Amino acid sequence: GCGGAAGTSGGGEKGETIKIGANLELSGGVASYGQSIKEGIDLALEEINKEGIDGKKLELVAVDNKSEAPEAISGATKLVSQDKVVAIIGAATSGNTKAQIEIAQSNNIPLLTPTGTAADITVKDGKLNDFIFRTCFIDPFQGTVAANFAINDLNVKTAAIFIDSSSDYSKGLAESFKELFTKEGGQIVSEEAYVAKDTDFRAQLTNIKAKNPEFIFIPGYYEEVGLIIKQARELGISVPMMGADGWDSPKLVELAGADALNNTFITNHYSSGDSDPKVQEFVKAFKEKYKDKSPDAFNALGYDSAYFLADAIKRAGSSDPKKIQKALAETDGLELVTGKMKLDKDHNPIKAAVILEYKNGEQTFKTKITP
Amino acid sequence: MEQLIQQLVNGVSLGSIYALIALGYTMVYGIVKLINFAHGDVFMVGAFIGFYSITVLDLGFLPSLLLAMTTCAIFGVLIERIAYKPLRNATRIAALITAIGVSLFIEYGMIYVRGAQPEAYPNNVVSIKSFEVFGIKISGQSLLILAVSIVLMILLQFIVHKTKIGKAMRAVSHDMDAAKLMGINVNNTISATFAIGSALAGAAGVVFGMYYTKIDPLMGIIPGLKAFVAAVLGGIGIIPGAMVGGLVLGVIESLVSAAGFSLWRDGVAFVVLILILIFRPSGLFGKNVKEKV
Amino acid sequence: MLKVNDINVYYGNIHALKGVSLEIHQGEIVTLIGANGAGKSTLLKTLSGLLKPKSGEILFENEHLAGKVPQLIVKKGISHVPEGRRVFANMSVEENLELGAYLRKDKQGIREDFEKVYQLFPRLYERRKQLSGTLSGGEQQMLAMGRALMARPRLLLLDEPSMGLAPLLVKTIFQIIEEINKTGTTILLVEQNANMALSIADRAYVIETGNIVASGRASDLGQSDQIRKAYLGGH
Amino acid sequence: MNVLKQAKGFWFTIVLAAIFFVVMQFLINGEFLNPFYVNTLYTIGINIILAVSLHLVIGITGQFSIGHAGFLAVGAYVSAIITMKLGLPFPVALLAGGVVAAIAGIIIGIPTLRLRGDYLAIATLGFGEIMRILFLNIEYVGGASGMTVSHLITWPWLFGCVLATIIVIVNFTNSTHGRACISIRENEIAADAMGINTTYYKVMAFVIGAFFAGVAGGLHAHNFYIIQPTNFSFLKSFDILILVVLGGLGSMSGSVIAAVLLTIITAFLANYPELRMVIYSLVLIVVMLFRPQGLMGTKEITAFLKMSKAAKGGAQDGSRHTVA
Amino acid sequence: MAAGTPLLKVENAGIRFGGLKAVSGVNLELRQGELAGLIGPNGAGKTTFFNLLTGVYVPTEGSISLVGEKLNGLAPYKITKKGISRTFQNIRLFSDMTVLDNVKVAYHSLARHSILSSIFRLPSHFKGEMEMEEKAIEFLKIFKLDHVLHEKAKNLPYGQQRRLEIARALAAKPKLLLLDEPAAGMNPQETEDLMNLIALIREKFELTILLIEHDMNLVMGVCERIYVLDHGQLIAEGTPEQIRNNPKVIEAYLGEEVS
Ligand SMILES: Nc1ncnc2c1ncn2[C@@H]1O[C@H](COP(=O)(O)OP(=O)(O)OP(=O)(O)O)[C@@H](O)[C@H]1O
Ligand SMILES: Nc1ncnc2c1ncn2[C@@H]1O[C@H](COP(=O)(O)OP(=O)(O)OP(=O)(O)O)[C@@H](O)[C@H]1O
Ligand SMILES: [Mg+2]
Ligand SMILES: [Mg+2]
Repeated sequence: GCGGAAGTSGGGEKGETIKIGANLELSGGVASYGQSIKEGIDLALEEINKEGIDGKKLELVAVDNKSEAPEAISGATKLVSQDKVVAIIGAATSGNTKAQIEIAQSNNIPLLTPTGTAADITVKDGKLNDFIFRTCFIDPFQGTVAANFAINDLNVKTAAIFIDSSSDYSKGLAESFKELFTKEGGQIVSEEAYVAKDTDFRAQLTNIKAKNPEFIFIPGYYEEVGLIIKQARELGISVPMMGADGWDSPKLVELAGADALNNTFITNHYSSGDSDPKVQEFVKAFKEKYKDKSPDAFNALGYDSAYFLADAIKRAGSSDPKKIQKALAETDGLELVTGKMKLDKDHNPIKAAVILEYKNGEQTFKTKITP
Repeated sequence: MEQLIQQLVNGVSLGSIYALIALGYTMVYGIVKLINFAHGDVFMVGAFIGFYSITVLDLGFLPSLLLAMTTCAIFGVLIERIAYKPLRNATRIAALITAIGVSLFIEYGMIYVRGAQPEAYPNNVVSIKSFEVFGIKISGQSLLILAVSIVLMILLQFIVHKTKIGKAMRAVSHDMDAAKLMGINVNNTISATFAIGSALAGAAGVVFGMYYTKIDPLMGIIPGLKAFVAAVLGGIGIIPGAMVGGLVLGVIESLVSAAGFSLWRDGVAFVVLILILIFRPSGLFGKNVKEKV
Repeated sequence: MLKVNDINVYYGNIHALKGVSLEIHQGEIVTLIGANGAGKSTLLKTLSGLLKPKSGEILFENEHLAGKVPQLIVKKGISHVPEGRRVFANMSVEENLELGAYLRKDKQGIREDFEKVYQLFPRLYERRKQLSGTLSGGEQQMLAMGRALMARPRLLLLDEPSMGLAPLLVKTIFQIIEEINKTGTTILLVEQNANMALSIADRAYVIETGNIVASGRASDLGQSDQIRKAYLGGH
Repeated sequence: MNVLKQAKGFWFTIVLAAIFFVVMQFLINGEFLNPFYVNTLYTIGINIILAVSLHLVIGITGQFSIGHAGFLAVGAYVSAIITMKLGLPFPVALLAGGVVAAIAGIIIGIPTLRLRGDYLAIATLGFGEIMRILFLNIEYVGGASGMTVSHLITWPWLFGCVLATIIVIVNFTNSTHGRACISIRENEIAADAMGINTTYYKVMAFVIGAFFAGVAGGLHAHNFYIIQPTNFSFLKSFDILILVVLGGLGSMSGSVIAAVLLTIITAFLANYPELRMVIYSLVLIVVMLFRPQGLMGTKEITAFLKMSKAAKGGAQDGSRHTVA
Repeated sequence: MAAGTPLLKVENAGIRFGGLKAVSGVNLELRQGELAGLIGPNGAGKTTFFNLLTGVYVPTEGSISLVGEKLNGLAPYKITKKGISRTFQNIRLFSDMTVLDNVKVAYHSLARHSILSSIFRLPSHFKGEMEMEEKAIEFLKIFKLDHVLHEKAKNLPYGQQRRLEIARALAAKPKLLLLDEPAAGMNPQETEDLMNLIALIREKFELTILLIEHDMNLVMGVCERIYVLDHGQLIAEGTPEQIRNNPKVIEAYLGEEVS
């Protein structure tokens, strides 16, 4: 045989390293997300490896999935069967994460997605995928928080929703927002959609404007949202707009412009302006390593995923994937940049959310909501 | 009604961006008969050069534009010399594959060098006021883009049809050996074609950056494809055709989005494209010249 | 005027010209006859720079031309009317002629030559706005010759100019060739129509599978039984 | 006689294929191949089917189609619906994927195949995109987030499909019908003048190609756990086109070889995540610069076998010898 | 065929390209077994006339019928099946196919085995293919091309390419064969061989032939009847002798004296 069917658990030849895999979108359509996550992971591992875990260093084996499910599968099988990693971090999108679930499950290798928010990643048809974990919120939570905020704090009655329909994340948030918002007596007057990588949103925005909503919910990623906000303001739409953690990036301010961003809000795991020392340390370290670049949500979640995993390996006291899986599931009260982490029975993190408002290009803290 | 007109205005401004990219595309395409898939990526490179010259070199709009155009012209010529020239006598489809390779190389070379994250053009480089006519918002920038594309179209049309180098280009496009026998330097002519086409792509990149703000290493793929579609829709190699093709494409997309079918947008655009080609197999402006038997 | 010394030309492994030598003097019409595939067109293409000889030399007015690019050779005064016309199909007759004068800068002279060409070929004048791709075979041949003349060549290389032409036109073309020659242009004529070619030429070369097998005064070759049998038909 | 020789070669190939099949089956069952290799093997198989089916359209019939991913998508979704939603067996799904893709081939082929060259290319590209957008908008198949599909692919099914594709296309090509297609590629006007119904054969080649692309779609869906519209964009069509051209236009063995090599290269490049696309693109450029005619040119691998035989003094049958 | 019905009957046929009347008002009848020539100055519309007969262009006026059957508007391949085949002024062989395959393509319309039988290699496939191959080889023998059966068409010398094109056209079993300048680019010796070949095949296959040619030796030597086109119109028809002395033809086409 060509494979070589050596040891079952990680370790590699040297014995003092533990191999973990990263299966990320490093090229293809959403390369920027995958690369951001990897930056976060790299930084975290650098810090962790200063001391190591019980003297062992974590070694990252990264594969690129080209933002495609088939490649994600090929990458996952490679990580599992060739590189013998003890766990995999990835992928950035829900779809590419789902593609790997079978492989992780059948090989008993924990799979930890930093940003795969779709609800059915960890639980499918009421059955728990016991080796699958995530660091991010699940979709419904942020949508609910946003709807509450719109009705109670902004006192709006009518809203428009503008969805990235190529994204599970966006659709999931919109769904839960809509549900709560209408339940509470609000009215959705307009629903428009776009697809990732679009650059011109004027047609849809013109439609939205014609319906005169008091509020627009835009659960999308900063790359498009920045342009949407800019173009909306250009078309004379001045109502408040709101989104979620997908907005969180210093790039958003550059794309939309600080003026246009006034009167917009996001829900997020944390605020990079948070005085919490954990957060400040992270921001400082990140800027040091990456040429003064401010971290975005993908960087933070990638960073946290690595710590999440490292913590579990440490508690497991072993590099046996099954033990790591158990430790991951038992995570409770772990302090991370994106909040205090506790996993519920469905392997979804229970974290507090904050609401931030953009004022002259700065995120300012509004409220904190604990689930 | 007012909304419909607003949507048409939106469509025209989107279309003029497509047209701007398609002009350079169709020129190279018409003359070298190469589907230069890297055109979209030269466009991307132009956008980045513009960006860096504005932010890092602190240049104004015009100098940045010129710098981007010159660099792209040189870049285009280099690409041609290295990757396409050796394939002049090979099948067109072989050159197409190389073009795809070059396109991937530029995209991922760029990502390797600077990462895949987007960059945002500064907002304050040129400020042109938007204005309102009968309740219709018209952005000054989009008007400018439309004007620029029309001027460039006329200029290109003039170059290709009336000037000596243009005639040489057309001669080369039809029969390279015969062109050589006229004393035409084929290599230089093709280089000139690539230089002009790529300079236009570079200009389009800067303008795109100004207008849409966001640029990233993969930004050329979709506009590149749209420009290809616009060029074919108008009739391959026909310069006014590319312009009209781009505008038609933009207007269709806007209207489809406006009708609430934004997700079907590209689908509808392609359906219209196929229908047009069925009734006009050589594009809107192409003469359906039957091969003389 | 032109001296070719022992040139060898290959297409890949195919040895198309095997040590060909010939000479053309100022003011002559020299014809080159030979069967299909003998290498006639190859020789012309080598002279005009479309092909590069592997060895041997080409001297045009004592300048070395072997391996030079066509552009330079055209500038030196050699024009080549290629086999199969090769007109620029999607350009008008007029534009084709303009391209013939591509390297020239003298506007006045160019205008005069336009007149001359239209005089030689009135049909082209009638069709000057038509796309040349839709011209008939004969019209295209006229255009190809007219186009070459626009460069004011001193040596004109003609590759089968009578191919596919009506008898009347063949005669006309040959008359035109003689006329062109009288105005001082030296001509190297490749022809299948060997009878006609020999009748207007001063000297002739016979080429067979890449070798020159005979040469001499055109009238003498026309008398040779061997040549008659091989190239001039049994009549 | 040529025809008889063909028949002999045919059976010889079948026997070789059977041996290969048994050996691989043994390696997989015995777990001598780790899952990564098995997965790569399956991907190779799927790519071979795609490349060979497009080869029939572009390489043999000369129709420049770059919408092959559209048929792949149709096959993938239809087969996934059959197994996942209707609960029917996998073979039925494969067949249905192929059949529906073939029908799509007829529908798109009849109007567009009148177009020539790049106009045809852009129309087929448009078709591929339309298919993708269609699936993107159908919530029944999951819209953008796609559809999760069970992993039902097995070596025998994969191998069977690859073999069937190759045999059908080789047999088609080496018959009067294949010659009709080639004559269209060579000179459509002359083919027409020789009594070939060019439209019929263009559509026929297109439909057969679509059928097998659809089958490949079925295998694809049941190998990769999830299908999403983004997997079937025009870039995927380009990937398939690259296989065909890199192998050598008109050479089926070339398509197969290119599919094998390029899949292996891609899998291998996973070790260099940051540079893989850069290296991949350089490979493309360099191969095309040094072998513009593709790896095999227009020749089949059998021509090389024959040539080596000829060198040993056997019958000469190659196509290389020029009469002076 | 009923006596008296002409094989080919062209009534008032014509076509215009934009403003240009390339062919107009042509009336022409060919009897079974006739060998006729079509001559005329360059650009007279001869090739265009062939294109009308073979369906490459659809006539904008008039009608064309073969054995009483109207051909107007039929697709070229259908016209070929009805019995007209042709060669081209600029050779159009299937250049990357072998000599044998070139001829086999022309036999295609006679094939009776279906695509399915070929795919599944049913006996009918082998039978059909064998038959085709035998016929094609036999055929190529007549044209003395059997020694280059497996040569690619593009590698043949020019003269053989011309012959192959004629062979291919004949293999489609035409009633009427159209030859467009078959002797173009041949030297006098080769032209003479071609003349003999044309005469031979007409006998052997009981063909009707219409040929375009500028070589008057050939035309006057083999044709029984000659039609003259000028500016798209028939200006004369008759025996070689009549044509040779027709002042209109001399003026438009032949020039003063002809050997
Ligand atoms: N591009 C080419 N590639 C390979 N071989 C070629 C090429 N062009 C010509 N040849 C070969 O070179 C030889 C000479 O060809 P050339 O065209 O010079 O003949 P010719 O005398 O002009 O014939 P013709 O009367 O047919 O024009 C022939 O054997 C021909 O097959
Ligand atoms: N597709 C076309 N579009 C426009 N004009 C055409 C077209 N085809 C032919 N013509 C014109 O019709 C006239 C007749 O052309 P045709 O090719 O039939 O001439 P011909 O008699 O065969 O001449 P030759 O002997 O030179 O081959 C020419 O003037 C030509 O320019
Ligand atoms: Mg020649
Ligand atoms: Mg003709």
